[in-house]
Amino acid sequence: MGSYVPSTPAQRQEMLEAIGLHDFRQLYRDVPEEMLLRDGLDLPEGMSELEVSRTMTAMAARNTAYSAILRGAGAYDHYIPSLVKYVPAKEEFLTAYTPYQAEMSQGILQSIFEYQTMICQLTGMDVSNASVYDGATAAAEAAAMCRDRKRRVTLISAAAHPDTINTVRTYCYGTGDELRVVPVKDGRTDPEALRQMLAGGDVSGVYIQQPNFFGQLEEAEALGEIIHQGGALYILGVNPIAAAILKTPRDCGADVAVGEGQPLGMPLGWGGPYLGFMATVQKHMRKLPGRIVGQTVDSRGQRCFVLSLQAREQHIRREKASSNICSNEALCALTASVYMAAMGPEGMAEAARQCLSKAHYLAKALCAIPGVSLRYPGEYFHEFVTELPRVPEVLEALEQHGILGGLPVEGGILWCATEKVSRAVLDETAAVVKEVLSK
Amino acid sequence: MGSYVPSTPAQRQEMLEAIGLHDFRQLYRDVPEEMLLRDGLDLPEGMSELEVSRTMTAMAARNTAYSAILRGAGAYDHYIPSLVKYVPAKEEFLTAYTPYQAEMSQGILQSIFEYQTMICQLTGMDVSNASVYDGATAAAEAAAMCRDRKRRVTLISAAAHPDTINTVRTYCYGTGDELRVVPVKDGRTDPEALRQMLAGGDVSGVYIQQPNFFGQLEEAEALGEIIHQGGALYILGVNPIAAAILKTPRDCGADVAVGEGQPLGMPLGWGGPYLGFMATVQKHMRKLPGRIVGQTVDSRGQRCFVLSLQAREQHIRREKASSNICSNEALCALTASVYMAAMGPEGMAEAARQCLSKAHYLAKALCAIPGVSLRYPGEYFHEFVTELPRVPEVLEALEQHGILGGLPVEGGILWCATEKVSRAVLDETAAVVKEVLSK
Amino acid sequence: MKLIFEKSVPGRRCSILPRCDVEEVQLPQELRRQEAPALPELSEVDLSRHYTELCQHVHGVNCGFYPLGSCTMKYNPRIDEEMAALPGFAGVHPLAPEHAVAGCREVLDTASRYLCQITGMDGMTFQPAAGAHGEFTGVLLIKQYHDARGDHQRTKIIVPDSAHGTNPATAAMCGYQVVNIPSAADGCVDLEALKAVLGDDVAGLMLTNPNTVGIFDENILEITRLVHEAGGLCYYDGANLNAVMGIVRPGDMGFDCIHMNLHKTFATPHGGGGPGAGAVGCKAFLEPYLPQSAILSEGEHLQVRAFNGNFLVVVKALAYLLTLGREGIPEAAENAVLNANYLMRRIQGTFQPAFDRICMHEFVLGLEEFKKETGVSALDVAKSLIDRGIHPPTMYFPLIVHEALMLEPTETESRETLDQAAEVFRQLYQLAHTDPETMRTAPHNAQIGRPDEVQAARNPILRWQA
Amino acid sequence: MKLIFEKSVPGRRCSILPRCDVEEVQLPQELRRQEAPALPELSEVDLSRHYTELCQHVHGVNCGFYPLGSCTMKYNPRIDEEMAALPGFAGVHPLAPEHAVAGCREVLDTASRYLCQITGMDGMTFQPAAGAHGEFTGVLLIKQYHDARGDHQRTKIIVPDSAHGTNPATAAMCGYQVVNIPSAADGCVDLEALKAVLGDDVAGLMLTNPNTVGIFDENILEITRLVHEAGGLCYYDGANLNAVMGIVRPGDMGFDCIHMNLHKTFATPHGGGGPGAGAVGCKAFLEPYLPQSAILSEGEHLQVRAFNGNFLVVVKALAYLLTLGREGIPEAAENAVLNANYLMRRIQGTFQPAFDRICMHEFVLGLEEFKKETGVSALDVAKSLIDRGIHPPTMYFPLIVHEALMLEPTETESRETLDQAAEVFRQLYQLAHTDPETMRTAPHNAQIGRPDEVQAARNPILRWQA
Repeated sequence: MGSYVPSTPAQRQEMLEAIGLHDFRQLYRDVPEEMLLRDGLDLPEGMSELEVSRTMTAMAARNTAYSAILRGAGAYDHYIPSLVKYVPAKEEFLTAYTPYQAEMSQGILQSIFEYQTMICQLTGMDVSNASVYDGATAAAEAAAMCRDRKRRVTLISAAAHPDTINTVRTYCYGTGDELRVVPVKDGRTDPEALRQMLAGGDVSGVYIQQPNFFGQLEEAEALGEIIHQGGALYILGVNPIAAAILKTPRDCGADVAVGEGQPLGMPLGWGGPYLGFMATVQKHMRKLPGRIVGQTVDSRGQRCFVLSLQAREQHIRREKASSNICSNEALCALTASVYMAAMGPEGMAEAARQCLSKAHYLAKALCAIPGVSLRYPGEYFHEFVTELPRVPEVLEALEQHGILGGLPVEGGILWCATEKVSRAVLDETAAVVKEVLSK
Repeated sequence: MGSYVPSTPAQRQEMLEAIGLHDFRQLYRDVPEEMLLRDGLDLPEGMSELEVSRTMTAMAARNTAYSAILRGAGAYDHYIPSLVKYVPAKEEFLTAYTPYQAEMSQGILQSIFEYQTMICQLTGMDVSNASVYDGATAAAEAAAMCRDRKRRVTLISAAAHPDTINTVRTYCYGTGDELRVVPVKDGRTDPEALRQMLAGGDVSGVYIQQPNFFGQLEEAEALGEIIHQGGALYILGVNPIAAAILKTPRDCGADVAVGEGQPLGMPLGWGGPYLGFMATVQKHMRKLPGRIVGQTVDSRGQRCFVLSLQAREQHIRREKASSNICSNEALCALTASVYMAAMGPEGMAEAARQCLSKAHYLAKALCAIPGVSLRYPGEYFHEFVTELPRVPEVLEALEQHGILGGLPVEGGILWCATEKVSRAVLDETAAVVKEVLSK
Repeated sequence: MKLIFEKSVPGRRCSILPRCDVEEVQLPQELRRQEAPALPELSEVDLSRHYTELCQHVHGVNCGFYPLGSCTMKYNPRIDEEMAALPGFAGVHPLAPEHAVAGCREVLDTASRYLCQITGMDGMTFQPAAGAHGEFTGVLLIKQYHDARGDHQRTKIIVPDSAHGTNPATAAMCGYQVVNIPSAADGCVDLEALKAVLGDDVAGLMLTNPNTVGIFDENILEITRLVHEAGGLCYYDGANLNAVMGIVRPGDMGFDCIHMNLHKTFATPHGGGGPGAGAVGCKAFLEPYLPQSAILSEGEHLQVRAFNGNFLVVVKALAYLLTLGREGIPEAAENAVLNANYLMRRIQGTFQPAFDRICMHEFVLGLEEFKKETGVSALDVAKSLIDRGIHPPTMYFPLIVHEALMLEPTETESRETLDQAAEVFRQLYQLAHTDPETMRTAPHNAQIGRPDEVQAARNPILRWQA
Repeated sequence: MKLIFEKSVPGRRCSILPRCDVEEVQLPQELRRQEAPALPELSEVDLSRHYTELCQHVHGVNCGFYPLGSCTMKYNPRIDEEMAALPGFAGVHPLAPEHAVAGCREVLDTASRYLCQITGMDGMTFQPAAGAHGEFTGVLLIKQYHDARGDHQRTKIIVPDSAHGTNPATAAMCGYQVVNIPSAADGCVDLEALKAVLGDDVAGLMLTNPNTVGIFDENILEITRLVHEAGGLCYYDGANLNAVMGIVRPGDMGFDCIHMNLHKTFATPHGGGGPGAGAVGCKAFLEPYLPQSAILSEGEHLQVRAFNGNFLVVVKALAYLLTLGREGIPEAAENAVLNANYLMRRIQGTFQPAFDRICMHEFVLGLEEFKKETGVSALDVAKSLIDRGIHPPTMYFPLIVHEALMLEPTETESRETLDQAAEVFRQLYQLAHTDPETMRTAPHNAQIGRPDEVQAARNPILRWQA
């Protein structure tokens, strides 16, 4: 029964007559009669707003609500400042299309220009695009960007997120290019193996994730040197919170910096919408896929902003385009901007330091329990893998306390602690684990 | 640690120096030294936004969340359309002050003018003010409006809401006027008693509530005749949802129509903010207290809106004003406008009919249970009182089902059903009551 | 802009409610209204666009500078809104049983503790819905107190002539005769004038300190002492509390009760004219008289509105109080005062402050000389500010200053905003000397020009009609 | 407008996080960045005002008419936003265990059922994040299908020359050679041209129907039959689904797979350029190839992004689907088509439709003659609409019409809005004949005049620098 058609039935009839018709079916006279859906859709009747609200609220209630989340693995439960939720919900931002008409869209264009700048400042790179779909597709787009006629092979670390690896693999499948996976040693990308895999001279780009899927911090600068020595380009996938305190992709020698922007103010949302960010150095500017906003002047000489470098895009290049992306995640980019501006340089760094500190606090508390130990020896940011027995029982017991424990990984658990988790919850977690393991 | 002061400590120091001072304490040199709070406030340190969120979310979680509410008695759980929540949350509306500067406030002024019109259309009256605090104060302000030099006594039906009676009593206490309570017979205002109480010729105004506190529908038109025969003015307090289908206050002969506007889109909110609406006939226009918005033209001849008839108000009349009200509930009035416009005439009437129908369905289902019966014989809208034993056990059992049962009143229960409650919940309620009473 | 009624189309609607799932019941014919109310008929898209259009013609403090004197237009934090919208607060029925509202009680108890500490009072009620409503409640406390003692000859309330209009109106609503006493030139209480009217017919004094011209009355202890000696009580109008919170407490100044505007001092938004919340505090001996809801409590009590007041506004204020805490509260006051002094000093040299001294949280410009010189009035300056995106100051108040403009920047304005505003004032000062006509006809860039208020009052059109 | 960086003040900040409640750990020196990122430093009031200022310079469909052809700018309902913001959806971790996400599963399953019914498909994935991403996914299905059969010689994808630029770009991303075939004059497929390119090297055809000039291709069954006969598959570009949903189904037209733009057809907002969601449906035989998340599933699968896609966008689309239901869905389509025809007819007589016949949900004006007559281009008309509060139509597309303006009013515009828009077009038509210069320099009332796009591309400034 719900409808968003404003014209009343009487008006619709008048409008039909104004175009010389008598009923709606005449509008579809080009459609072969036999194809028309004679019995209508086999779907329930429409609902009023109250029923929709009741139905979907009941669906939401069927999900488990956790009071604390110690799981990361590509999606992170950070505190979202109130303003960060409010600004992108303004219906002007929310309900506009891509800003094709600059004169009617300066607000969006400026917000994207500001986003691009902030991504550059976070990564140390020169140029950012207006976003891509998520971190995994950012990696895939970056791999495509790096490819040239001679070098067609892409390398990816086995310590990258499984979904990133599989997405890059799928994009490579599309273009018929090869993806090879660089093995891991002690939880980090094996530099020797990498060096060997580059030796053939056929590698265009190498994707390394920092921190990696196991939470370990890669020796990103050293890996970069190896990659460049092998004549390939270096794609570094970074966690944007960690980026506030970690050596920048630029300083690590990255040619392209990409990442999953979800930690910058987006809710977990069962996986989306998220935000893929991409930034590169000046010389690869025109290879960067997707929308880019540029500054210019208007007819009155005022500074203003437009969609720029469109000659790269699919609507101009058609089959010669290296990416088909048009819609991206503009509202998520706005969200990320508001988040970064609300946190500021100090707040971003503080969030990162608290993630780091709480993860180490949790690791220490867990490893004090007999039977629990760290799987990998290296430095880590806010995730780490513990070896421990009885993983299902541990997670079940935590769930009873309203806590979503870490992700089970091959007989261990990949834990994550963010600034949002209080010390009390970390202590509670350790106590629960201890109790289960002492049974 | 929270602070909304934007200027940095360095800037503050420069600003102090710019006014010729060195520290903040010098700003307070007029304050006698011995009065200054030497040890500061005995309060906790300030909190960050995350802590405030955590602390207050925990407080909110300490309240019981019911999945259905069958309690009314002055506050009603109606469905609030999504748009009705969104519009008043826009920060332009939310964070403006009273629209003193018409040139910068046309949006608010027009919204109030529209609200005034809708209240007139709902009540059938000629003039509405921009709102007062709530239904109880609306009754008290109306009583003050009706008073003149000779007639100083106000009558109020004993079937009015206890808080309304007590608020009107308090306002009468203020001015030193008398309030007398008209007794109830069979759950409705006793017309004979009313007639007798008017006989002295000292009554200025009579307040009747429709539907009354017990949910019963008063013979509002007949009572109006008695009141006017007694030379008094007739104040009719109406439920604004019921008003969509009930004979209008104007048609019942009311001189002033007032009511609690909460059902028009405001959340229960543990009692506020709510909305008092007040409307009257043309001849009492200049007695109406509070803000009123009027239409006029600007210097360019365009239609525009201003705060009008300000000569009535306290800032002009000072001690000669009959009310001191200035801030009212403008944002709640906007909420009510959006609600009425979203529902429209048909939606308002439909909501009222569903309240009526569901209350009757519930009453029938309850009265089919041995030991349960209606206390009063008259017609009712969406509330009714049942006699039944074991009231505390019944309410406790309903609470176990997530249902807030009706309000206990002298050995019975005052129930309320709105359009928001599904038939399934009504059936469940009857089943629970039956089970408790059959034990 | 079209009115919503002018956009209405018969039969147009939103789909909010489902069909009724129980048997339909009709009202008896004699109780039914003849026709449905003539509310507007619109679709959701019409509504969305209508209210977007309206809100584009509103200036809120979260959108720009709003130095409206005596209104304390400080920034309204977003987290406060988020907390008040929590279903755990917004969905609670006011008559839910006590065990189901432990969280709501905690909100009131905590807010009460903070506000008692800030004001130096012992008890607090949140029932009043606005500042004036709080005044009413406060003066009723005084009345109850005297009545309870059988002290019935006290029929007068003393109010300085610099007071807000609500003070005398409130006293009148409480059945008191208002005794206006003249202020000294600086708006402070004239002690001799006070002494002259004190006696056993005085129920109390209503006072705000700092006063309405933004000056702290140095004699405050003497004033309250004199009133108490005469058997009266002292009521503190909290309108200007933002200047002194965490610095000096009304309770320590000798006041017996106080109202606060949570929507000013404690950052809850004013919604274009409410809802506010007028918390009222008092010393222990007045606590028994604090208002209560009849349906929620036993015994006889005063009551100024239904239930417990504008609870969700208190939630917002509490979020603000928790955020500021022990250091943040005086920090806000100090910076409110600093900002007022800084802006006053920056403007000085063009427009003249009415009082050339350190002010509190607000200051008054007196434009009498300026007007004589240029023919441009305080009103004209105010309207010219609108064209420049600044909400005008309070005009023509207090009455004791001629051609007054009263500015209260609050602590949430940055130095940059104050500098820009000062620059605007400077430009207007010059413009008044070069092109006064432009100012006399301002605003020019606003949605409307000056409205004809006389016509509005003489020929009132208070509702739309088809 | 100032950039946010130009409002930054060193040391200014919001108070978001508490002090750390555990022992602080430092990164080893060699891993640390040298200095904090140079993000802007602002207070909350600065931020609030900055973004308010920005949003005042954006036109969303919920704010006004937005007839941007092929973008289906229909009203975005509020309830959809409310549902997506429910903590029960927004707070769910993508890797929460299966028993904890029953509600999320129900959302996807229900949305899938609705969309399969609407499209005539058997299976559905929500992993693609946008329309072009859906195209990519759909063509990958075709590729997987042929590869699984060992049918490796199919290296070509046929795309009509009237297609959106994403179609050929997508085919290229999937490693296909693009075969462009010319359209007939009405944008429909030229059957002879199609036959000429069909063969055993053809992997498939990408088509939208109704086509990009808003005409339903009567030969659609013949077209898909021919492709299938040649061993190819047919891909339906769902960009124009709004015209026919509930009326005729792509599955019944003979298509094997389809992408939909939930942010167009199913009313989820586009956010100034995303997030969208590009649901992809397919017939049963293609279901095994639908993408899956590696971390969430066993076995080898295609995967086009992490996890399950833009889930919260699907929540919004489902709220919309539940609202419309079996009658509402075709009602929306019919009224979209009615509105396009009505507006076209109202404009006719001034600007000329490129095709004088009943259109589907959108229509194209061809301004070639008009431009010769007046010197005013399609661009000039578009820019003049901005001054009148209407978002311009799509310009210069499809390429087969010269000086094209493509209008798609959608079903959520009222007759009144269409009448007003037609009147604006009439006025502009006249203005072009009386005062073309005004139009050639439009917009005049917008925040900015025409931007210099050449300079932007030639001398790119893509970020702010201090």
